[in-house]
Amino acid sequence: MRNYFFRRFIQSLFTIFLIATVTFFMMRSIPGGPFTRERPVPDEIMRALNAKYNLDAPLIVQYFDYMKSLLTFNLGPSFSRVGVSVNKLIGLGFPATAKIGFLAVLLIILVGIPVGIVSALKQNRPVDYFVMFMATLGVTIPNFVIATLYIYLFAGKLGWVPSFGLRTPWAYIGPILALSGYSLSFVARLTRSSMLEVLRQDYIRTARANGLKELSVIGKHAMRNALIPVITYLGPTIALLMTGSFVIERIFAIPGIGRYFVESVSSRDYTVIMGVTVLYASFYVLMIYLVDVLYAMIDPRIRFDKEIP
Amino acid sequence: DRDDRDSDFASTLYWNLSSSGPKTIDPALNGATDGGDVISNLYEGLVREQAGVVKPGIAESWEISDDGKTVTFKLRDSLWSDGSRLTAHDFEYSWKRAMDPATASEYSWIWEYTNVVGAQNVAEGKGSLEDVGIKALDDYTLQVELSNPTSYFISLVAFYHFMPVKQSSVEAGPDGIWASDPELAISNGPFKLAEYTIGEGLRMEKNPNYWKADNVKLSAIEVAFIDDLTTAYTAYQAGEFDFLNDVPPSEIPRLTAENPEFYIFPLLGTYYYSFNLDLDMWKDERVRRALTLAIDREKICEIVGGGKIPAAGFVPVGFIDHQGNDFAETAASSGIPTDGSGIEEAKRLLAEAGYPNGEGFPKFTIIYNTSENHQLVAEVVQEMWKTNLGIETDLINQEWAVFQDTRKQGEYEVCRGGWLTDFMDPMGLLAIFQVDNDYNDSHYNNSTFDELVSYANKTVGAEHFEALYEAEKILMTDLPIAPVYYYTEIYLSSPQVKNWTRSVLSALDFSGAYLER
Amino acid sequence: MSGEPLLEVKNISTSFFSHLGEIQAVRGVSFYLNRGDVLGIVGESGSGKSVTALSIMGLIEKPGKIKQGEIIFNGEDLMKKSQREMCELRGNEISMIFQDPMTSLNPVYRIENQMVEVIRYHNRNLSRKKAVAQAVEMLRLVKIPEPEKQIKSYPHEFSGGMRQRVMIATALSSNPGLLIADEPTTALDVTIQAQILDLMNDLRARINASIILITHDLGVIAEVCSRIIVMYGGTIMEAGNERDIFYNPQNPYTVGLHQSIPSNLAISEKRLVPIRGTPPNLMYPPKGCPFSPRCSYTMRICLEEAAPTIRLSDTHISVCWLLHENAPKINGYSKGKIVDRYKTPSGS
Amino acid sequence: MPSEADYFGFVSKEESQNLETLEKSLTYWQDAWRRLKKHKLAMAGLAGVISTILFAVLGPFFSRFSYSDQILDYARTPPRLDIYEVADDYYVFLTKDYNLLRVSEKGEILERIFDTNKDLERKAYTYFDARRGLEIELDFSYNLLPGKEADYNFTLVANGGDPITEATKTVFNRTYPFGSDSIGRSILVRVMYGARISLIVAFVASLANLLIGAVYGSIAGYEGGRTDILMMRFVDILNSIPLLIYVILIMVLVGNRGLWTMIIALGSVYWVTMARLVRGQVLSLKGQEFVLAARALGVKKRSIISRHLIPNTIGPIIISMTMMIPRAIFTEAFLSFIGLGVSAPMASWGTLTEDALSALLSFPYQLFFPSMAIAITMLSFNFLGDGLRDALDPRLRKG
Amino acid sequence: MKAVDDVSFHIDRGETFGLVGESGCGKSTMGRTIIRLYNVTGGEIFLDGTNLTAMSEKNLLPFRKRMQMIFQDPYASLNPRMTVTDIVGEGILVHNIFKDRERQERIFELLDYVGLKREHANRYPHEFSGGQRQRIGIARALAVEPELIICDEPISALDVSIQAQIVNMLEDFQDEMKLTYLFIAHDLSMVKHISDRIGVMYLGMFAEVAESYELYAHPQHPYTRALLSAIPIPDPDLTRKNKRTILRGDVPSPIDPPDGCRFATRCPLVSDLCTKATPELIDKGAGHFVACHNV
Ligand SMILES: Nc1ncnc2c1ncn2[C@@H]1O[C@H](COP(=O)(O)OP(=O)(O)OP(=O)(O)O)[C@@H](O)[C@H]1O
Ligand SMILES: Nc1ncnc2c1ncn2[C@@H]1O[C@H](COP(=O)(O)OP(=O)(O)OP(=O)(O)O)[C@@H](O)[C@H]1O
Ligand SMILES: [Mg+2]
Ligand SMILES: [Mg+2]
Repeated sequence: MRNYFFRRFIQSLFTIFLIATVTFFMMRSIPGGPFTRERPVPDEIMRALNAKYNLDAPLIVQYFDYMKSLLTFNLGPSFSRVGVSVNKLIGLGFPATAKIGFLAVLLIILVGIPVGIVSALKQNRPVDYFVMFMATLGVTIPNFVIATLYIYLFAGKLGWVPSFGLRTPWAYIGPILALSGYSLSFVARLTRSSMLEVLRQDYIRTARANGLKELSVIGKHAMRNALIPVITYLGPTIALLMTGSFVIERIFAIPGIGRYFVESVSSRDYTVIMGVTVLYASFYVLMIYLVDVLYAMIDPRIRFDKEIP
Repeated sequence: DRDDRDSDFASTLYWNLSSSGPKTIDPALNGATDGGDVISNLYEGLVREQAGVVKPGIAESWEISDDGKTVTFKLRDSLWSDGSRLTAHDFEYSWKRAMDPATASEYSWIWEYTNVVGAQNVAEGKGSLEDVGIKALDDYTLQVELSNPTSYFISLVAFYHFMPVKQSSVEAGPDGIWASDPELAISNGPFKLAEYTIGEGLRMEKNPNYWKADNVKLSAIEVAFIDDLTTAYTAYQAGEFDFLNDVPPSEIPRLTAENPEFYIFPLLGTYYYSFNLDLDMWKDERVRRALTLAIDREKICEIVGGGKIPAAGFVPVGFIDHQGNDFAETAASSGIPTDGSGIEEAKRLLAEAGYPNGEGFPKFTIIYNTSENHQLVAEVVQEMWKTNLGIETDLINQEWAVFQDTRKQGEYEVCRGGWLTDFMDPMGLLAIFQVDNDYNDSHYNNSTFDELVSYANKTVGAEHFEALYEAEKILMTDLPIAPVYYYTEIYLSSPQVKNWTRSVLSALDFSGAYLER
Repeated sequence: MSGEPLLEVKNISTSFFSHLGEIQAVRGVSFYLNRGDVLGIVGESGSGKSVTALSIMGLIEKPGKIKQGEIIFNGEDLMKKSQREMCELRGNEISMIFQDPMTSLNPVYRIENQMVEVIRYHNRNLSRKKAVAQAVEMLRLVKIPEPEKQIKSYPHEFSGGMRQRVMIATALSSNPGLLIADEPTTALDVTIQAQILDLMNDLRARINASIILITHDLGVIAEVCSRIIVMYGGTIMEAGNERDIFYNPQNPYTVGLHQSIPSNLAISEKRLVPIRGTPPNLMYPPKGCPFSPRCSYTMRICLEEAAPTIRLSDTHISVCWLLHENAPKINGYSKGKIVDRYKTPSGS
Repeated sequence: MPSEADYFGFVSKEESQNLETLEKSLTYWQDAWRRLKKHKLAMAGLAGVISTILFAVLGPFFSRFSYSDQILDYARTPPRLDIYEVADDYYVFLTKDYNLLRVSEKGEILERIFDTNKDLERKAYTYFDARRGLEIELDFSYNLLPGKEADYNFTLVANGGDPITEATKTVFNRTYPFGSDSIGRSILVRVMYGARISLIVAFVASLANLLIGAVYGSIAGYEGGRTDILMMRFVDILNSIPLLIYVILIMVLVGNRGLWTMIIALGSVYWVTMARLVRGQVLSLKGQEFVLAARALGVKKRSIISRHLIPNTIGPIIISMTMMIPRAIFTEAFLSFIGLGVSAPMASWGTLTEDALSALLSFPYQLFFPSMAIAITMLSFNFLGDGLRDALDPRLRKG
Repeated sequence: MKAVDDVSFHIDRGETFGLVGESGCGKSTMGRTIIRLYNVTGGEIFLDGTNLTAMSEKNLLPFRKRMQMIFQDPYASLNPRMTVTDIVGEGILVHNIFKDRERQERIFELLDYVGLKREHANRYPHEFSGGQRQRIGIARALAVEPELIICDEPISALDVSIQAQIVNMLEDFQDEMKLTYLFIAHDLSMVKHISDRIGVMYLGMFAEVAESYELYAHPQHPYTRALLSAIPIPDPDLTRKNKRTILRGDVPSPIDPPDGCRFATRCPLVSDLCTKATPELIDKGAGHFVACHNV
């Protein structure tokens, strides 16, 4: 097993590399470039720009150059933000994004899972119906509506929170809620469903027969067995949340990196596209890896190898 | 709680730029209005244009030789924000830097229209900087040689592209970063850069070394980069901003009616649909005219809101001809009706062309780049063509860069187009329909038109304008495009903000603004 | 025999409400158990033994429900107790060994973890180290090889018998006053089984604990039980002490059970004699005696009416029409007195 | 009545055994359906889904407008109209943009009364109905008074009469029950047509989720080893390349063929969450004894996956299927934003919602109705999904 | 680790080979290895002369029909989401033995055989008692009409009456179809009844192999003797008087078995030699093999 995870780790690094490669070539094969303007840039300037940003070399050379600099964690200069390096862009934006993302993750874990458990324990009772109803609304109402309404109501009408930015602790509430809404609901539902499954198992009966308190039966014996789908979902979601959301950061005017995800593609800011993709991919691959490690830790019966025991 | 943010609340202007932040605020490199708005408050060119009036800036005065080919600027004694002296050499350096392909300024094409000797060659990588007709004769005299007399040259140098930058700053930081680095960004305008946070905002503070510093009342300007219009608007209503560059589109009609602080300014640009003239279906000019006449431009402007002006021709209102008349208004007589009054004629023309009630006319596609507004206009136009002419169309939207590509490749039947000019002459618009112009996406090809425009480029005064009037008339006869409306620009400004102004080319100017709090 | 009753089960009925209908798994079962006694419950598979045990534990889960009855333990009615109070009892004063050793251990925790948890749960001031030592000791007692090492294993790494022994060790670790063992030794070889039975006996001797031993191995019953209940179709067919049931069975069903066992140690080429037919469908239990469709002596009344409880001696009752005074006399079956159907037979 | 002796007479074996009742045997699906029928919420959900489909399919036949019909003069009318009787039996309604519409007492919009003069200084507009010679003067300066002293927003004066400040009544908008959008199209009709697109999207996304996601995930999990690694790394790559680039590429490669390209784009990326969830479950299931037992029987891999593993992951499968539906609906909107999918003026719930967002402050009803449509559908799907899950899980049987 | 060490034996067609032994000694593992559910780490398996040891899953398919297993754990080996019909019918489906109607009939028939009712056909495993579950497992194994059945404690969870039914049934089948059984159990009286030959295992190795009659009549290995003496007799007087050989001492770990005889730690006859040399399985005549230094 340990060997397996070591190999998986190496593969993870390789996966990041693959993702970067695929993104690189896909990105370069879509129309438009960083200097596409309404009024076409004169040839000479284009040549100068291309030379300046190393876009004049053959694609494959550019690719190797990029990969080389990637190895030294140098993500290159942004094309659309003159004079700013992608490293700097990420360095500046990441703290805000990560703060919001981390708090959203906390909220999802601390609320989504317990709520799902309670719902499972009270299956088909009012509490359960209420929770599931809210969870459905949570996924139905898109985050951009939640965010806009929130600002309109709490910042505009009531003036309880600032309407943009992260200037006071209160300002975090809106972005966190909007960011976590969907996943929170998802996690609550997943938890409920797998809890229901686990609660019917014989070993839960054993735990009860041994006189364990409900809290310990649920919290220890049932929880762990119910966790597999939850962490499966949470892993990539954490990566997603920690790297920000375009919509949320835009609406709440948070100076994070999430907004670069869409912006950079629209403006064909190649290095930024690569930068945020690699960042996300690293997070994502790390989380996926952790999820697999957690699988093995949670459930000793899980085998990743081909042979079925 | 704004007071906590800034002790100098009473004299600090809170302004949202309504963008996610300018790509650059290096005058030479900038190509966008958001950057331009900031630059025009940080820097000052030889002249400053306010609401169409050209006023002396760093140049105390200027002289134009009799042949109109030499312009000599007399500079005043002024300082950079760091206290060092600003000289004509700075301008020479800045301008040459701007046109130098090595600088890779997106705007370098503008040098073609300046008619500065040798500048176009340099910009196209053909000539050397030495041969350019820009020379600092001494610290306070800048001489510019033009190849042709150019009537709009003086007003043009008010444009941010022609603002001075300090060589030591530019060379201190790598690749344009200097401009947004408060340490390095040395400017000469009413304000100087105090803080800059990517993606968040910037702060400008009064520049005590500005030559007209006495006039500057604001002690600082806090600029936010919020691109979500609803958020910014909500914040404005909550009193967090004094000034917005844009508002949510659906609020515009109401604001127009109700709010005296809501401002609409015409922009020097036109929104139109372009016919792909390479296609047989558009060979018959009656068809093009029918389609153009079938559009009720006034209705569209009412729907779109924001005081858009129904377009009777291609050149928008706002250009004054040699006689002091508005070019567009004068040309309108040869233009097209802006309301639904041309529909009957349109039907007739279409029938004459062999498609009574649109029968037999192939279904075609209208392509536009993704935007709420473009979609709205396209939907309305589609419906008008359908109900007025019986012509069926499909709408397709494309992501911006893809759209550029499609249009450039000519893989369309009808596509949306728009053109804004950056200098105060109808030339800037009409020239795009010259056959070899990069932006001639209709592939319009009329040699008489081309000649007229070229002729206008070499002349001033009556000759110049007459040629342009003639060109406009030809364009409105041939109709390679169907104009829809003239662009406008909107601002929402708190009543507390007084005395702000803007240039006709759309640069905001807070140099004289003050707050009544 | 020894002492006052520890457990009295009065007329409990437990059903499962499946979508197809009500499965009446236990229908009016009453019995009692004295301190220090070992009560054996035998009966065909599906006769409701496990459900009876689970009912006592209060572990019947949805869609099951105890419909009626009283369960008096130590003078208190368990049915009236809250979940919390039941928790205090379970695993402490009453322990249970489940029938399915494979699924009854939590697959994601080590054996050690699961045992120590229970041990410390009921003895809170025990240090973890001591608890582990105790767990290891318990495993050693149930003959798990190298318990110090094996305790670190996960359940799926154990064989069926080993898991069963873990269950036993856990249940015994709290020295319960009442131990319910549901087929505890099915997966064990006889030498180990003997040792386990010894262990239980030891528990009884040490703290005067009572044991309910559910099994179908009549040999085991014969060896350790002082009282025996024979169940069939969710009801009690016969109850008595070991002599009554083994030497004087007074119910055709009990007799049938005896006949099904391969004869002892003799070399037999002859076929076994099973009870013909299949147990009743508890969704639609027969109106009369549940065994009537399979009985060799079915009378009309057996099909129509539930059999009465007939007392044969102080210790011995049987639920059968055949013992009714009006029934024809059959060899080997005696007649007795009808007692109230749902009264627990007193005495012994 | 038999005699006592009869009672105690022995009966034949046949007689004693024939008493047992036999029950009809049901297949798994019959059984599940039977259980589903008993699940009230699930049936409510099913009814909701069916009525949404009917709404989408049949609704348009009953409306006089098509999704693209515009009446520019009737733009931006809300579903509820405050109408003012300015002359005898002459009712008007004033839009938020200060367009004056003549409406019937019942709430049908009859015509627009055009303005003849707009005095922006005084905040007073004049409208003139030439046919009736009725001049109506609107003074909306009250609306703008600081601190708003008047308890009304504007006054209407017809032919110099008394100023009218209060609405005569509030009626439902008969012409546009859900209101009209910014170019005078019926939101109701657009929501109906939008349902077609969005339901197809929901359906396709669910199908892709199930057919690709669940199968892919279970194969990866069951096969394990190298297969698992390769398959999951593919998922990782698919998950990590920016969606925008991916769809632009699709659009450039295949062009926009309407719904189909969108379905391809959506279907090809929409199953990754499902695949991961199912894989996780399968990993922990595949070592269980019943799988072993199936292998011992010689059950083929495909059947082990479809008969043994997938049914045991039905919980996460159904949840992720239902939860992904709104995602899909909004992703469709995103795709059409980029230019993939159905093009304007056809709209989906997603695009209707997104387009209405910027108008939220002044015209919330434009957002409300499509959002409600999504919410109702989602609730229906979720109830149905929950019911299905319960029905498919024998251990969760309710009494 | 090795659960089963170096075990060689053969079962003749139509024979029942009983396997008894210590719990945890590797009986289940061996059974599963034989039908290739576990991969073999050493040694070879032959069925009817065909070597199955390294056969691929695909080629194994026809053999899957020929050999079946009844699992020790009645519950875990039943898919909780399948009804009894599906579970029992699966094998029939896989090997295409009966079609539709006939299949259903066949399933009912099998349920009848194992003492379940038709109306159980639509129920799910969790609704059954332990013994009933076991019967489902048996029905499943019988469904494909195999030639060899590995019975891993098939009847230990059953009550005596159904045990008898099942054993009779297994015997009937054997007679009818020349079935071969590997019968794993620890209930010696039942094993003795059904088996032709019996192997006694201790810690993954055979202690004694003999004809069943011979083994009972003349048990030679001390472990066998202990086993026999420990059988509880369903007769209270007898059993309580009976002297059992209670084994003392700890059970050594199969992970790290002691040198020499593995039974040495618990053997009443232990000698010096026992702790040093591993005893060979020696033919004591008439197919009676014993691995003990002291006999
Ligand atoms: N959860 C359940 N749902 C429905 N029926 C059940 C459930 N649990 C048990 N039953 C039914 O209740 C009856 C009694 O089961 P129980 O487990 O008590 O039998 P048992 O006597 O312990 O048999 P065994 O010796 O086989 O364990 C059986 O017919 C069984 O089908
Ligand atoms: N997955 C596993 N991982 C590690 N050890 C295992 C695993 N499965 C079984 N074992 C070990 O293999 C040995 C033999 O197990 P097996 O199940 O074959 O025993 P058995 O003879 O069938 O016992 P029982 O009679 O109790 O069923 C046991 O000691 C057990 O601990
Ligand atoms: Mg039981
Ligand atoms: Mg075993």
